[in-house]
Order: sequence, then structure tokens, then C-alpha cells
Amino acid sequence: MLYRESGLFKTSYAADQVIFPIPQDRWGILAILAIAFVGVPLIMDDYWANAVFIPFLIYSLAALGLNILTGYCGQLSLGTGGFLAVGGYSSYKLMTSFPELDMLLVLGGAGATTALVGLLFGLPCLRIKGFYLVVATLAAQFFIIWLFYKVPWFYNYNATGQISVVPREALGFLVTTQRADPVVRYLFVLSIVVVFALAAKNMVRGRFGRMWMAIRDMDIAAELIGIRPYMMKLTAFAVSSFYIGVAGALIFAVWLGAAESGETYGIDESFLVLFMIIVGGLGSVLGSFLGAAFIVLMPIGLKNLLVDGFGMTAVLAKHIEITAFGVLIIFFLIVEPHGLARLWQIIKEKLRLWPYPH
Amino acid sequence: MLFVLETVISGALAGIMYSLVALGFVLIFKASGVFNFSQGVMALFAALTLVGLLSGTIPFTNTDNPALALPVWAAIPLTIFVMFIVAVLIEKFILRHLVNQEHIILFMAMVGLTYVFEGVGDMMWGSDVKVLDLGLPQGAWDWLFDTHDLYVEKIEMVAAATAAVLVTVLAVFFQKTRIGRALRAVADDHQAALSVGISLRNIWIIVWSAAGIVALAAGVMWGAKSGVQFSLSLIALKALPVLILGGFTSIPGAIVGGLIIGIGEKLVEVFSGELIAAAFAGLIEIDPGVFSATENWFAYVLALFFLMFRPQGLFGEKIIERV
Amino acid sequence: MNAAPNKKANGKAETLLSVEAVSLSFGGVKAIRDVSFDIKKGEIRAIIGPNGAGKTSMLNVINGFYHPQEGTITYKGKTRNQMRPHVAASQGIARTFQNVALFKGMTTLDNIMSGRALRMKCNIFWQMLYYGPAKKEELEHREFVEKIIDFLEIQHIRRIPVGKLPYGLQKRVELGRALAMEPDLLLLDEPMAGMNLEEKEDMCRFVVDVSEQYGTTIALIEHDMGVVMDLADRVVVLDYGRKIADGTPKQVQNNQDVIDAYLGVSHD
Amino acid sequence: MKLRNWILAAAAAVVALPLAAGSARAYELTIPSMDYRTGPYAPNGIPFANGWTDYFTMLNERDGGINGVKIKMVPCETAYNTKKGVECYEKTKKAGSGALVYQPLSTGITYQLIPKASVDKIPIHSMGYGRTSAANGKVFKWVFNFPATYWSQASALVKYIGEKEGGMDKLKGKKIHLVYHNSAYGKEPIRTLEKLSEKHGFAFKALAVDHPGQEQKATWLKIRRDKPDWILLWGWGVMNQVAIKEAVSIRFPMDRFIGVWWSGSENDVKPSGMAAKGYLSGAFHQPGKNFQAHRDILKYLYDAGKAPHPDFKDRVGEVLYNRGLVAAMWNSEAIRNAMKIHGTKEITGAMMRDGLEALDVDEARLKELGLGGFTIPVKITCANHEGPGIVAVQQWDGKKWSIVSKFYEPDMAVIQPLIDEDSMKYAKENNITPRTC
Repeated sequence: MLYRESGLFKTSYAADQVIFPIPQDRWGILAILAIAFVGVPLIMDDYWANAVFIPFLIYSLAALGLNILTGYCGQLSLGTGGFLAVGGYSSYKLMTSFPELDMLLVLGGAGATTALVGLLFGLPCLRIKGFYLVVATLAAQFFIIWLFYKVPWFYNYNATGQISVVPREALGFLVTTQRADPVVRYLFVLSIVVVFALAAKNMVRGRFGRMWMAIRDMDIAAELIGIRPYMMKLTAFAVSSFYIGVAGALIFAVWLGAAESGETYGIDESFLVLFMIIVGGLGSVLGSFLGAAFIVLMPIGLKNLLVDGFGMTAVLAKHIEITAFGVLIIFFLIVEPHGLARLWQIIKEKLRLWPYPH
Repeated sequence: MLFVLETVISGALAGIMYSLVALGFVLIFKASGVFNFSQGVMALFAALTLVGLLSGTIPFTNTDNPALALPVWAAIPLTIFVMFIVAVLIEKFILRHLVNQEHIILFMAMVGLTYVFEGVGDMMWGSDVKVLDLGLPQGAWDWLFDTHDLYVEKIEMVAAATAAVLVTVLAVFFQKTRIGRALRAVADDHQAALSVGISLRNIWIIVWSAAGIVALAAGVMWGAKSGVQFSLSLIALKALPVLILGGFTSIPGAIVGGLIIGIGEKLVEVFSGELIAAAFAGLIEIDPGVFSATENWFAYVLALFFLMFRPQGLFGEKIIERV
Repeated sequence: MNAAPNKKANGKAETLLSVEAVSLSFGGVKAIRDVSFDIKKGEIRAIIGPNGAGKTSMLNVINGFYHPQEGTITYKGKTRNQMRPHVAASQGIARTFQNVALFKGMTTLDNIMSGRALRMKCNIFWQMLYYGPAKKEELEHREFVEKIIDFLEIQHIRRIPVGKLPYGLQKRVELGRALAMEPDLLLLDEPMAGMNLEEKEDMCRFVVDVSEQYGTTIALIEHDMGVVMDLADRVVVLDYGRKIADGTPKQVQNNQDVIDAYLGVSHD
Repeated sequence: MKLRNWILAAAAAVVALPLAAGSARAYELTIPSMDYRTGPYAPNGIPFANGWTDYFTMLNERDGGINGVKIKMVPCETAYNTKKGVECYEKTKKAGSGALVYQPLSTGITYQLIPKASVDKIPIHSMGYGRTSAANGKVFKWVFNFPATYWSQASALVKYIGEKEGGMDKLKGKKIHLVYHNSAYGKEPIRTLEKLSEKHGFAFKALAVDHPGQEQKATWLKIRRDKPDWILLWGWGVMNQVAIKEAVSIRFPMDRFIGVWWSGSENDVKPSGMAAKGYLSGAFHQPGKNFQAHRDILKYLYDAGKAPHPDFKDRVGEVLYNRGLVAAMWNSEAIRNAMKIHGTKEITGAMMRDGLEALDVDEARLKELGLGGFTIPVKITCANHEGPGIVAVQQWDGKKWSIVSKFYEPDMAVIQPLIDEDSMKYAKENNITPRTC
């Protein structure tokens, strides 16, 4: 009874096209934002910042990016790790080459660089489709990682190839290195993620989203109504890579503070982010967040429960955690292949009808 | 020149080692359209099981009881039996519930399965490096080495022979047996196969068991090279370009793909640095050392290059678009 | 056989599209053999023929999906041999498909909106903001699309993903998507296949209305002869990739070759 | 209903956690243990973690802790993954009475913890790994990498080669190849070796092997073609086993094949067995369990049923086990120092840092600890966080490892400028003013 749309009459198409047409949803999202911006910083300490919230937000951003490419445009990619690496290393180069650059510009530059690289590796998508496209993205993954190990210019000719972040400010606030207040770093990441999520939502509900989805659902038909599949796939590659590049820069600069191409941005990352969008929901902005939350928080929660709660040894807990991770993923795919976002939608539909069963 | 020959031979043999893993992928994809990413970790699991049985490891305790150690002739069939049980479990708990799902969902389920195998395998058999001693020949082939200064590893010759036997057996199986023909029918059309009364479940169990046996062969060969340990599971990533290059559904494709990638990556790794440095000599100075450790990405780039000309892989079925 | 396509044409209307001596083959199989006909502006032109006659292939040739080996196509006065489908679309050719080719994961509204793809120009940066020109453009096109939704009487399924709709409604949505393109030439591939009588009547009404209200030129493939006779201004008949008749419904109906073809009389 | 009960129990456990943690406890010396007992590098991680944990636990059981204060071990599984490492660090740094020192056990994790150390005031002991230039205590106040860095080790190994060749001047014209793990860790020795090759006139070539290193045939074909006189191996995990097997296969003389100290454990040679006889590796402590400390560990832990991981009894005394043990020994000595310097039994991370900086464990002290002759004397100063930097070579005789050489002094004339350059660059990038010592 509380959550419903009857009695709501929209008088303009503009009112009908807002992101959250139901007022309860609008209040809900405002409440979440209020908690995120005001409530969370109150309880924030290093652990919550570095182990929970910052990684969750950054992975949400990466998942959003991949969701644009895979969920909306239907192009399967396992190159996410490589594109994250491009973001990370280009931010490092920008930070060290232009010490005066504001962190926001660094992120923009990292995103743009990654978008270009993404375009380059997206080129074969004209001819290669479906699972076979995975080979192109994996080629990107392995080649990029290799390149960052092998070309000393990328890591400023230091002895090992490890890159370490330097102190930089965004709009006057110190946001990188450990000296930055965790609350500031958290708010910085949060603001960026909120802006990018909004932009993503705007893209996917508008002209570009429709064209991407058209290609995903049936690329031949899309072409026959005048959409150029190649152009749109490349746009998806570029936009997606931009998002992933920014996420990669945040991983390096704000979250970890140091990075090494193969270890920080390895193939595991590609799988992890793909998991996020599949568990969360392909083609759903909300799903990107839900999936990231699940994949980032589940192992931590499980570990805390098993080790601290049940007193298991760390190693046994880890084995159980790995197994449980696999089992849960299979379980989710069986129960709801369309992801957590779809589950949420079903709950909402039930709520709408509640308390009447039909 | 002899050295080039040696590189090519080594590449071909290394390629066959990849093919051994890729074969398992092909079997499962052919019959069920499932892209079984867990094939690599299945190889690890099979090899771990074999080592465990050979040394009398008591599962989940990380201790050996030599009194329980089995001889090779008993351990291998028992391992195959374990892989059969695994196939039954996978069918019962996963595949059955995911019939007719999209490829990507099945693929991710298989990646999930990979984690399950990793966790359970570690818990059952422990995580140290285990020596797999089946009495397989080790080291260089002495005669060639001594008389022609040609280096060919014996274990890889054995692997090539194993691959040949496996391919022959599989070919006969698919062509000549009733089950094999049923398998091909399923591969062509699930619905049609169902309508003529072929049990999809049994087919899946058979295919996964067969893939389990192939995994065991791969695990034994790779395990003989490096000891049986967690890293074995990562060979899946080396088999992937082979598989894609060959085409997902073709057994000969897996072999030919392996040969192309094996030879290609070895030639590039061994010679590209010097060649490129020489080519640019005088223009810019290139350290030949930059072009090392290229194998991981080169395999994919090579596969990509072939796909540009044949988007369905060398031996894959042609994709026909219609409206 | 009937090598005079323009004989019965209405002299006043100008030709929108003419197909000249087109042949198409796949490997060794000839799908279309030396077919010529034309479509006049504003008319409803039916293409009929038994199964496998090459009707759908003909539509595919017209909108650029297949590239004929021989022959030319003249559209709006420009002669071409082949083109990419999206170029055909941008020149005003829209179509529907025999087996519905909707975007199954998208809602009715989004499917029809996607038909406006060619007419929406706002760049991606405005899109990200969903403000200013982007919002204005979106609302303008929404209004246009809502008119189509009203016209096709599918208001109630606006927000439902089309994959969940019954077949008849999917066909209607597909017509809506084609209409959203404001085409000059609308190609309909069996718009009434698999429909019950009531749905067929609705669809006929829509086709006629489209033709009358918007003045759109329509070429349609249809099996139901009753429908063809009611709707079409002129009919071209294909059989085994050849044209065997061309003319008004009446003329075609009485053509011996056509009767033979439909009765399955053997050739040659 | 069953499922619901489970969920309720789980929820209760999660909710109860902070309460349990919040209750007041007696002071304990809290030592986090960043283990990696899972993942591709677990075979190496397990023995090290056991040695590290067992030594501290033995002190608890035998002596009742250090100066009567009990030690609390806080294990956290990193799986050798940098991101999990960060999570572990944040989770354990406030555990118990506050973490005293971190042994990150991974170059990647170390790099991430270095900037955190000075903020959280918890020292890092990256024993022989991590950032080499952290040897400069003036810049890296909170980081210690004694007893020797990779660069010292590379230099020492070259000295060993020189000695075998009959003098450093005989190195001229010799070919030395480095087979390395293509990562930050593997790249560490390259710059030092390049400098040394200029100085001594040997030809140097570095051959990278990509993670994980299952398949390195091409690398060994190159070696067959180039026929180097000596090979150095900077490998890790499966790469070591495969490299040694390949070297055996191409019949490279094993006594001219030297691994870094992470490429010289029982795990690495086991798959090759007798064939690897003669293989060498760097070392700074003895293998084996023929020491009083080991006997105490077996007596007070394994035989008394108090070992944290009782399955591994027969692996006490393995090379990597002893490495964990020696790290624990040095850190326990640092704890004693800290208590002495600050006159309190309840030390903090900052005090621990002072203890580490005042570390001076000579042979006499080693004898008292039941580890006479086990390792080299270590003395740390404010400026020098690397300590002695001397390295010996150990050899595999087909059954066990044993040290076969003297300890070699590194060529500091070559290394010190590299350390200074790298650490000053770091200081400049991060606006750190070096301390004066």
C-alpha cells in the first residue's frame, strides 16, 4: 500500500521520462545519497574506507563501464584488467609529468587515454562476434600488462616497474597517498561515482542506450533501421573504456597508492568485474552497484564470519570462502540469471501489488 | 638452421601440450554448447587426485598414510572413476538447471565452477608442490641430443603420442559408436535430439567424463613438467587461444591450433627481439630484451590475426547471418 | 515473359524505385533471376509468390542487406548497385520482417524510439547530462512516437519488454518502429503472417491508414490473397526467382502463369 | 526453517563481533601474520608462515612470551594478492593491542604499505624483499629490509661466480644470463647486474618469463643457443620448478646455475629430485633443524599438541620454514630492545620501530637464543636499514640443502649510488626531507 504508482498522473512526457517516476523511489535514492554523503563519513575509519567503501565504489564504476559494453551493447570483454591498467599508468604519467594538474583533470586524462586504447582494441569487433571477440579483449589484456612491464617510460625508469602515487589535490583537497584523510578520499570517490552513474543512466535511457541495446538484441535489424553497428560498438568501447580508465586511475591513486601492472590489473580483475555485472544484472545501472557490492563485500563478510565468528583458521576459512564464492555464483546464475537487479525489480513489483496478491 | 628446426619442433610439441587442454574444451562445447572454463582446474584436480591416491593421502587431513598408497594400475582407473562422479555431480547440480541459458551465463557458471574446484581441491589434497612419479621419461631425448645436438624433451614426445591416441579414440568414438553418433546429433540440435529420445543428461555425463579423462591426461603431462600444484589450473588461459583459433567445435582444430600457436609463439619469443632490433638498427635503438616474455599475449594476437580472416576459427562452422 | 513492367503503370505518379534486371545467387543457388519492376510514389505494391520464390530476398536486395551480382536499383533517381543497409535506412527505406526482428530486451516505447535513431543528432556529452538540447530532442521525438503508439493502439504495452508480448502485438510494434523512421518507402514482409482474423483486420486497417494519412509508399509481401487483392494497387508475382506477372490485382488474378505457379504446375 | 536458523546464527555472530572485540583485554604483543596459504604461491607461503608463527608461539609456550608478556599472533590470509593484503593490513592493524610490525611477504603489498607505515606508525620489515632502496633509513624511517637486499645479493652472487672462475678479473668475456619472473620482484637485480657487467666486463643478458611460468621452453632454447657460462634465476612459484627441470633437460651444469634465495627451497628442486643435484642458491641462514630453537619448537609445540598447524611437523627445518623463523627471531629481539629502550612492557608500533633500529644480534646472542651459527650477525643503524648485506651460497645435494660458501660482502661502491638515487627520487616525489643520522 505504501509503494505504488496508482493515483499518480503524469501530465507531460518530461515527467514520465525522469529516472525515478515513483516518488517513493526518489525519496529512497535521496536517503541513500544522504547516508552515503553524511552518514557513512561519521563511522568511517581506515578499515571501512580502504577495505570496504572505496573498493566497492571503484569497482562499481568499473562494473558500470563494463556493463555499458557488455550489458548494453552486448560485446563480451575480458580485457577489463588491461584497461584498468591503462587508466592507472596514464594517471601516474600525468601526475608525474604535470605536477600542477588537478586530480580531476588527471582522472579525465586517464579516462580519455583509456578510451583511445579501448577504441583501438575494439576495432576487430566489426568482423569478430560473440565468444570469438573474447580473444581480442584478452589480447588487449595480456599485451597491455606486458607493455607496462617492458617499456620503462611508463614507470619513469625506476628499478622495478612498481609505480607509487605522489600527493595530489582535487579542488584543493589532498586526495592521494596515505596522508589524505580517508573521509576525503571516500567522498572524492563517491562524488565521482555518483556523477558517472548519473551520466551512465542518462546515456542508457536516451538515444545511445537504445542504439547500443538494439545492437545487442539484434545487430542486423539495428543496421536496417539506420544504426551503424560498427560506429555504435566503437562508441560503446570508447565510453566503457573511459569509465574503466577512471576506475583504474582511482584504484592506483586513491585506493592502493601503488601498483604493478600484472599484479594489480591482472586477468583476475577482468573476471571479477565480469562477475559483478553478471551477478548484478547485465544491462542495469543499479545492477552494477549490486554486483560490485556482492563481489567485493561477500568474501570479506564471509571471512570475518568464519574467522572471527566461528574461530576457523585463516587458511580453512579461505578455502571455504573460495568454494562458497564459486557455489554462490552458480547458485545465483541458476536462480536468477538476470541478476540481482532483476530480483530487486521483482520485489518492487510484488511491493506495488502488496497487500493484494494479484 | 638446426636451431630453427629445434625451435619449431619444441614449439610444435609445446603446442600439443596446449591442445591436450583444448581438447577437453572442444568435447564439452561440441556436445553441450558449454564453454567449460574449468577445464584447466579439472586437469589440476585430476592430477591431484591421482597423486593423492598414489601416495595414500587421506583427503581433508593433509597427511599421508603410506599403507593406503595405491599402485599405478589401480590409481588411474580410480581417478577416472572420481572424474566420472564429478561429471555426474556437475550435471546434477549445475547443467540440469541451466539448460537453454545464454552462452555467457553458462560460461560464468563454469568460471564459478573453477572456484569450487580450486577450493575443494586445496582442502582435499593440500597445497604443496607434489611430485607425480608415473615413471614417465624425463629430460632430453639422448640420442638426438648426443648425435645431432638437437634438443627434444621426452615427456613432450609422450604427450604428443598421448594426444594422438586421444584424438584417434575420440574420432572412432564419435564416428563409429552409437553414443558418439547421438553426441553429434545433440551437438547439431538439442531439440531434435530430445525429440528422438536421446537423453541429454546421459550425454552430458558421458561428455564430461570424457573431458575428465582428457583433463587427467593433460594434468599428468603438465604435472610431470612442473610438479602438481595450483598453477596447473592456469593452463586454461594458454589453451584458450588454441581453442579459438581452431574453432570451438573441432577436434582437429584443437590440434592444428595448438601447433600454429606453439610454433608461432616460440619463434617469436626466440627470434623477434634480435630481428626487430636489427631491423631498426641505425634508426632507433631497441633493446632486444624487451621482446621477451611475449608468449602470453602473442598467442592471443596470433589467434586474433587468424580470426580477422576467418571469424569462426580455422575449423569452426561458418556463421550465416539471416533475417 | 512479361517484359513490359511499365505498361500498366499509372502515368501520372513518378517512380520511386525501380529494379532493373537484378540477379542474386548464393553459391550455386539462384535466388533471383533477372527481375525488373518498379514502385510508384504513394502506391501499395504487393510482391507475391509461392514459398521460396525469392520475395524476401528481393526486399533484402532493396534495402541493401544482400548485394545482387547483376542488375541495378534506382531509388529516388539515383542508380546504385549495392549499399550498406544503414545507408538505405538513412535514405528513407524502412522495413519489417517475416520473423519479427524486434529488440527483445527493450520496451515497446524504446523499440519505437529506436526507429528515430537516424533523426536524433544530439551528441553523447549532452546525452550524459540529459539536459538542454538532449532533453529537448528526446521529448520532441517522444511526442512523435506517442502519436504512432496512439495510431497503432498499443498504449497499454508501452513499458513492457517486447520479448514478453504476444506475436500479433510484436508485429504491430515492429510496424511502429518502421513508421517511426518516417520512411519514404516501407517494406513489409508478411505483416499478417500467423495472425488471427481480427488481428489481420486491424493490421490491414493500419496499412491502409499509413498509406492514406502519411502518403507512404509501401511494398508488401503477403500470402493471404484476399488481403493482397484488397490492399494492393499493383502486384508483382515471383516464382523460382523469376518474375512471372506484374499488374493490377485483377490482371494478376487471371494470369495463367500465376495460377499454374500457385497450383504447382511444373515449369518448362 | 533450518536455513532460517542458520541465517539467524550468522547474523548474531556478525552483530556480536564488535562487542567481543570491544571488551577490555590485557596487553598482548600483537604480531600480524600476513600468510598466503592459498593460491598459486601457497607452496612457498606455507612453510614461511609456519616458521614465523611457530617461533613466536614457541616463545609463548616455553618462556611465557617475551619478558613475561604474551604474544598474540593475528593471521590473515592474503593469497599473495595485493588487494587482499590491503584489506588484511587494515583489518589487523588495530587488532589486539595494536599491531607492532608487518612482514608483508610480497613485494606488491610492501610497496602499498610503505606510505601507510609512517602514517599509522607501524614499522615494516620486508626481509630481503620489497623496495630495495628502503635500505636508506634516512628516507624510509619506518621500513627495514635487513639482512640483505636483492641488489646486495646480486652483487654477492657475482662475487661467488668470480671466485669460482678464479678471480673477479677472470669474469671478463664470460656470459651471465638472468632468467627472471616478469614482475617488479624479478626486475630488481637487473640494474645492479648491468652496472656490474660494465665494471667487470662480463656479458649480461636478462630473459623474462611471464607469470606463471608453466611453459618456458623458448627461454631455455635461447639459453641453449647463447650458451652462457652462468645462469642466475630470479623466479617464484611454479617458475622455479619448471626452470630447474628445463635446465636439467638441456644438461646445463647445475653447479653453474644459481637461484635467488626465493628460488632455493625444497619445493623448487623436489620435482627434479636427484637430477637437480648441484643446483645453487643465495642464502643468509642455515637450512635444517639441528638447532636448539628447532628442538624447542618440536618439543613445546608439535609434541605437546600445541602447534598451530600440526600437519607440517616433518617440514620443520625446511629452507623457507627457517626463513620465517629467522624473521621471527629478529623481530622478537627488536621487541626486547623496544621494551628496554622505552622501559615499558606495553610497547607500541613506534617503540617497535626504535627497537628495530637498535637491533644488534651478534653470534653470542644467537647462541643464547639456541641458534648459534644459524645466521649472520645483524646490526641496524639509523642510516642503514639493510644491515650486513652479506650473502652466502647454498647447494642442493639431491636430498638436502647446505651452505657451501663463505658470506660475500656486496659491492657497495656499485650499489650505494643506486640506493641513494632511488630513495632520493622517492623523497622528492613525496616531499620527504631525509633525516640526518
